[in-house]
Amino acid sequence: MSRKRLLSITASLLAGVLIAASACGGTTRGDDEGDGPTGTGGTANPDAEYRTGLSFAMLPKQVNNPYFEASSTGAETVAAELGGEYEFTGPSDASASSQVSYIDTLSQQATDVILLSANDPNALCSSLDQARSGGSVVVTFDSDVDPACRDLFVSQVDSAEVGLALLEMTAEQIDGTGEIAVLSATANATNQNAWIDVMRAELESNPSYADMELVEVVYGDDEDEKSFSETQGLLQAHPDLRAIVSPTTVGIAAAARYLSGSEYQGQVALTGLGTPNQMREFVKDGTVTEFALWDPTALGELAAYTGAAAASGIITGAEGEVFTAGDLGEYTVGADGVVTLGPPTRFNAENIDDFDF
Amino acid sequence: MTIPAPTRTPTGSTVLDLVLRFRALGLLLALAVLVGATASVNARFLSGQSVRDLLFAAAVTVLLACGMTTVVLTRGIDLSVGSTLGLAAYLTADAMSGGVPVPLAVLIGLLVGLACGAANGAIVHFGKVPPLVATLGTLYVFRGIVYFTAGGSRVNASDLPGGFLDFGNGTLLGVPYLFLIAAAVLAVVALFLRDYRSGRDLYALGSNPEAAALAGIPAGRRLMTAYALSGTLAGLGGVLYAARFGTVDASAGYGMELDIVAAVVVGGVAIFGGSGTVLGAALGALLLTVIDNALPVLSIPPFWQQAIVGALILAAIALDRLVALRAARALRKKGSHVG
Amino acid sequence: MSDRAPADAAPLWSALRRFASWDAVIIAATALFLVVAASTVEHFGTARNAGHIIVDLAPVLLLALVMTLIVATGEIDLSVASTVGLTGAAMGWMWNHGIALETIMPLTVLLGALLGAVNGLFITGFGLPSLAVTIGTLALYRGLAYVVLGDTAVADWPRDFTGWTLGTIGDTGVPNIVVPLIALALVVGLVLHCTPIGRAVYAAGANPVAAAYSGIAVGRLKCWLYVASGAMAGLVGVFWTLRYSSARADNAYGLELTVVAVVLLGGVSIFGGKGRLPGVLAAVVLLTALQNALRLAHVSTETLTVVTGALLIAAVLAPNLLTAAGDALRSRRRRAAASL
Amino acid sequence: MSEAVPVVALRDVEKSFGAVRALRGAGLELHAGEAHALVGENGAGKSTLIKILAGLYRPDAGAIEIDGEPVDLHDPSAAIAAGIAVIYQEPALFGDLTVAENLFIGRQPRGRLGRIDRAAMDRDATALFERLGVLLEPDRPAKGLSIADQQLVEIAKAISLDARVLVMDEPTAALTSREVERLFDVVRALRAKGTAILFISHRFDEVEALCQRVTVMRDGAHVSTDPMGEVTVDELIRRMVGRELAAMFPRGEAAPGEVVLDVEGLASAERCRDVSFQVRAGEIVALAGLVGAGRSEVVQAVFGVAPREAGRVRVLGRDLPSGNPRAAMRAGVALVPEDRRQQGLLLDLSVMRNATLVRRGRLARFGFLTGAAEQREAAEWTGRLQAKYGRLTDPVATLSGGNQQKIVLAKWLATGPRLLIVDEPTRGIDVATKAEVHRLLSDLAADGVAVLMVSSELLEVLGMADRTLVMREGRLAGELPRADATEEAVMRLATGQTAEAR
Repeated sequence: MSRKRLLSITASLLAGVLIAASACGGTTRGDDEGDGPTGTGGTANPDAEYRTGLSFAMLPKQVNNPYFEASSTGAETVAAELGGEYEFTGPSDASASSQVSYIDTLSQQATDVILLSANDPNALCSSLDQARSGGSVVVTFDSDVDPACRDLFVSQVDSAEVGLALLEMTAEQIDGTGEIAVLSATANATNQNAWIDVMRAELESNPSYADMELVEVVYGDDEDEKSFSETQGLLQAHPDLRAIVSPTTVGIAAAARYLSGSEYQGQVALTGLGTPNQMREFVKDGTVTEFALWDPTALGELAAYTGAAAASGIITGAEGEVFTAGDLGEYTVGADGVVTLGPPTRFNAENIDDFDF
Repeated sequence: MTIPAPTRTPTGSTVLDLVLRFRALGLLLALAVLVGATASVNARFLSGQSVRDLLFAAAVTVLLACGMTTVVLTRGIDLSVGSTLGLAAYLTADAMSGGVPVPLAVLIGLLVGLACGAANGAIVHFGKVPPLVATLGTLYVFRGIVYFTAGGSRVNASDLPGGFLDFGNGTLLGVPYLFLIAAAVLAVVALFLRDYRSGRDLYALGSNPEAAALAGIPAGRRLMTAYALSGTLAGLGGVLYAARFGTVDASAGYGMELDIVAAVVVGGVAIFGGSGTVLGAALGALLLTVIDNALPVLSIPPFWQQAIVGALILAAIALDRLVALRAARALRKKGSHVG
Repeated sequence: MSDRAPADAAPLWSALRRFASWDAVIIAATALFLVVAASTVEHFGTARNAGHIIVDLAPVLLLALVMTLIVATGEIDLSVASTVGLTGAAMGWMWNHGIALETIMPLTVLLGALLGAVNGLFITGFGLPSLAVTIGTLALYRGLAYVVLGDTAVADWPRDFTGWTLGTIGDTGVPNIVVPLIALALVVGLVLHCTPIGRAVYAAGANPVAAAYSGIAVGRLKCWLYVASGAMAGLVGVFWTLRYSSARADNAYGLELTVVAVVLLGGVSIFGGKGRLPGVLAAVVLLTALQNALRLAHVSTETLTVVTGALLIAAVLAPNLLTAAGDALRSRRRRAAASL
Repeated sequence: MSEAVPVVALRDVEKSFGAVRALRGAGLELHAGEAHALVGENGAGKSTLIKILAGLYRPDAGAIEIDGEPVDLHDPSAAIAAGIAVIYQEPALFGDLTVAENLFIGRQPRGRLGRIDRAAMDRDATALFERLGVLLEPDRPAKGLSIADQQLVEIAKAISLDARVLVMDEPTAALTSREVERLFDVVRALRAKGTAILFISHRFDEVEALCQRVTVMRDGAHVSTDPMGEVTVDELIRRMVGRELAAMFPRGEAAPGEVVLDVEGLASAERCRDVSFQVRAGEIVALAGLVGAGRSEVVQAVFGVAPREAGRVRVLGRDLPSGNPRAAMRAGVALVPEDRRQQGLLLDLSVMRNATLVRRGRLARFGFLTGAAEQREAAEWTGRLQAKYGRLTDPVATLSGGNQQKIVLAKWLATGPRLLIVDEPTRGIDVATKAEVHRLLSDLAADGVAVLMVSSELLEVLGMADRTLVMREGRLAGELPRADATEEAVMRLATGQTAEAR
């Protein structure tokens, strides 16, 4: 009886709202082309020295992740070198809302340089704006936010370059023919999607890849177990699969572990981005021929230098500015305030023992 | 006065049997339909490798579902299993990578699980804290401890003894060792719950706690047993997790508790205690695992997986309710009666 | 037979317990914590930080308002965070389909109410345990959120709206969100403590059978509470989406545990019939401020996890231990008195 | 025989619950091979005494001796170990377990490897049931058994313990006379083998048929112990009540007015069928019958807390909808339910909240309740009923049974009912309050309120009712006007036996 009433109330409310809205019009998508704060403004003084005593904070996607631990080591070294303070802090779950609280805290503490790997390109913007208006320099690394919300982005590699390198390695391993699939992290991870887009475009346009087909993209959410079972699913769904490309360290390790214990070992090629320490075993047992990665420690170092440079007024984030990042050498700021670390390193049976990270 | 010889009408036992069998049958049917449908889309779903994968994946869930069942039977719930598994997995793997011999490291995992379970039991029984609250609290606490000990480090497969990993990925006549272990545990727990006095006491406690007190059933000891068993099995699950995946970090088993509760509920164990079997719970776990594995094969977006699990839980409890009402009506209609 | 036993052994004890009700304890603890933290933790006591704390606690506080009523009737709603996720996702979907935001917001709240009604129907209509039902809808609603939005995010929300969620009232530095928070807390507080509905809520929780014998339609009451819970989750869905200007399927993931934790920490009995809103409000402030202070003091996240869990257990354990100690004391005195 | 050391003795036992003193110097001696009756009004402390024997409660003072040695029965398993088996008034079975398992829980026969031998268990159960002359399948679940069957399972369970002391707390309240007969045969056999029996019953014919010795309790204290043959039933009743019967049942002549309640062809949930009767203004009508005969189901269906499957209920000429207590309340019906703790009160909430619960809507101003209005109302009605409590804000659980019952009455009388239904109005309350409640019901009837009373206490039925309706197995078995209502007549209708069968 009451349920019937509930239903009718609900229905009439719904109808009312709909009518009202269609009659009056309102704020719809595209009404508001936001123009947020852009750039730090001011002019760069390329000859300035790095300021000492800067406070650095690195905020990873989540703590308890070896990849970010490695980046942190790099950034910490730089901070010490420049005589600054350093903190590594962040949530234990990889969610944007938890990161917001940490950004608020850092801006509260008036941290000079915030090094951030973002869980969401947009959700952090308002907090970042607040931090920047409070005088903090925000440098994103590994995973970017909307360019309007940060000063600079330190990209591990050029998106196009990674995508191309991934395809090249894959093609080499399967002689340029057959079905391939991608095991990614989360579907809205900015960097992953950029690489996948490059791969798609290249597969369409480059005649040497004409016989390769990207049949599916699955997401392991950067969780070990999920990546593992997604690999399983891929192999079952696509019996003719020749190769799996996993441009994420968690994914490639899980996939390698699955392949090495299955009948597909050696039948299905696996490549992507992984750390030498995690992949060493699988390269040695023949599951994996070759994979690539940049050095996360160097990435952390470069991010710290970039942040310090911006905080010291050496750069402002405008295209074409040049600064020196210690032993890493000289870097140039690209379009949209992007600084790129360099081409990825490829690891295979011959060189893998030379690396330890 | 002459008493007529008792004539046995078939109702009593057969009604009960039918209900129970119907429940298990329903699950088996759902499993069969799902496997059939998936296999018809892609025959490889029934290939040796695929079935092996399924059994690998089901092993840990089945183990934890066994423990959860014993707790749920007593009107309890153990939300801390995921965290316990994570703690045990990490400490075991860490011990091995530090050179502790495998048997000792496995023992460490089991003992960690036992300790976690005993802590839950003590808070529930001696502290009189409702199980939901107590184990929700320890879910946080145990996970926090894993974070503390693990920090950002991770134990990689290459740090673990090869024999341990081979065991984790090995099979006997095509059946994974891990699944054999889970099946053995399932058999032992099923036997314990069905054929041993203390096992039956768990049903009694969940069915009517006041009557259990009158009958002199040692509630404290039994509750401790149930929670300790759940903890120990979560610990064992942690060891198997480490063996299977090789890579263990602080997030191992994160969020797993809901899957296990779902498996148990779908398997027909009443959330308010007193009825259900581990076999049902294991079938529930198997069903959920099969769904997990079938979705990619059926090319259903993985996003549907969680929604399907949710719908399944609702369907299962609604169905149980319906069956229980029917059975109650059937039972009430027949009395005993004195001739 | 005299109807009251001769002056019981511990009048002092009972007086103490009257004053030391759990919500008084938690309010005092919260006040004490705020004072201590403000004087010892750098940056904690600033107006800006207070603003951060308030904006941070808003979702938990809103959800806890209705959760308090639901737990007071002896039920639970574990699906609230998933409802926030699903309503947020639906909001993103509608936005993508060109519907006006002014229409979307009420529709989103309405959708939340509908989702709550589904819970209510399963629980009161079919007589199923709320724990099991809402674990089911927890998975179902989160799953549907992923179905609606996949792994994509809808982020192009108009700045007028997103700005409001973080803005302040004029130059006062008081966040805008304070106004609806206080208004809603007042409404719920009044309903719970000063209306016949509130009395019915406690009665339904304290003893549903006796409540039904007193002419209270327990099922209908609970059903409406779930509708209210869903609508509130819809409202939080709107707030969350605009605040982070991001509608995503994983919005508010796992938040239900925090909400349940603050309600229990605030002194509401998980068995129903007991607990007051001020205690819950204090618990929300305590937990959020504690997290904030620990972050400011550079204490690791791990500590936070452990502290949350331990507080939750302690909130229930401590009164139990006190009661047990009191009973032991009383019966020892009585035995001693009897043996004289 | 009584010179021998008693198997069990309770000496000067005291026990309080919060403010309530349930036992104040109770004593009892049970001897081997002797059946000992314990009689007393509801609320005299018999059940508390039994729970102490069962190890459920620990006495605040006094001693428990077994074979002359003091013992501490700290929990039920200690009592079971000491050889004490108890049949409780209210059966407490495990609904999910089979009947046989209910009998043997914790001591199931075991086979190889300590596994439970189900075949042996079912065999033993069947043998037990045969001894009791009952047809119950051992392997059916206990869920869904009738109250009588549940009670039989409890009896079988206690007997199977082969205890030295068998305590029976009103075991026959739900049983037919034939079942009672069988039970007594078995108990006599046990007694002959040397078991000490403690038997509690409201039926003096049963007490006389079974027991050799009788102890009277009143208000938590021991009154007297005598060999059965040496006291008359009238004397026992006088000692139980402790005052003149006339003072207990102050019922004058009734002058029935218009029909207030008119029930036709009522049926509800398979527990009562085809029940039709009327209650007029100013009269007290009693519903009598065995426990489980469907009396409570009838009044619950009338009030609407249980849905009715058929039939019509009219109050003052207006039809009441099914399953809607609010409509019944609006029509002027009030129900003081059978189980005070489960159905009548919110034990953890205050006296005030309980007393004003049903009037909360009326007391609100502009939808808001100020404490003052509730306080005034609660103080007024609890005052009228002379309920004793510390503060209005004390939890109602701290009150004695009698005062709790007054709070329930106050809560309903405040609504100014035209029809007052009272279900077991004096269960578990002391004698003085009992008399007060009886006077109150009389006064209400004199004021023109129609009263429908369900009671298991025959004395109360006979003393209070203008008419008595007797129920058996869900149906009305007959109606007795005040003049014809005797103990025998009521029991005959209730058990469905001819006079000579007893």
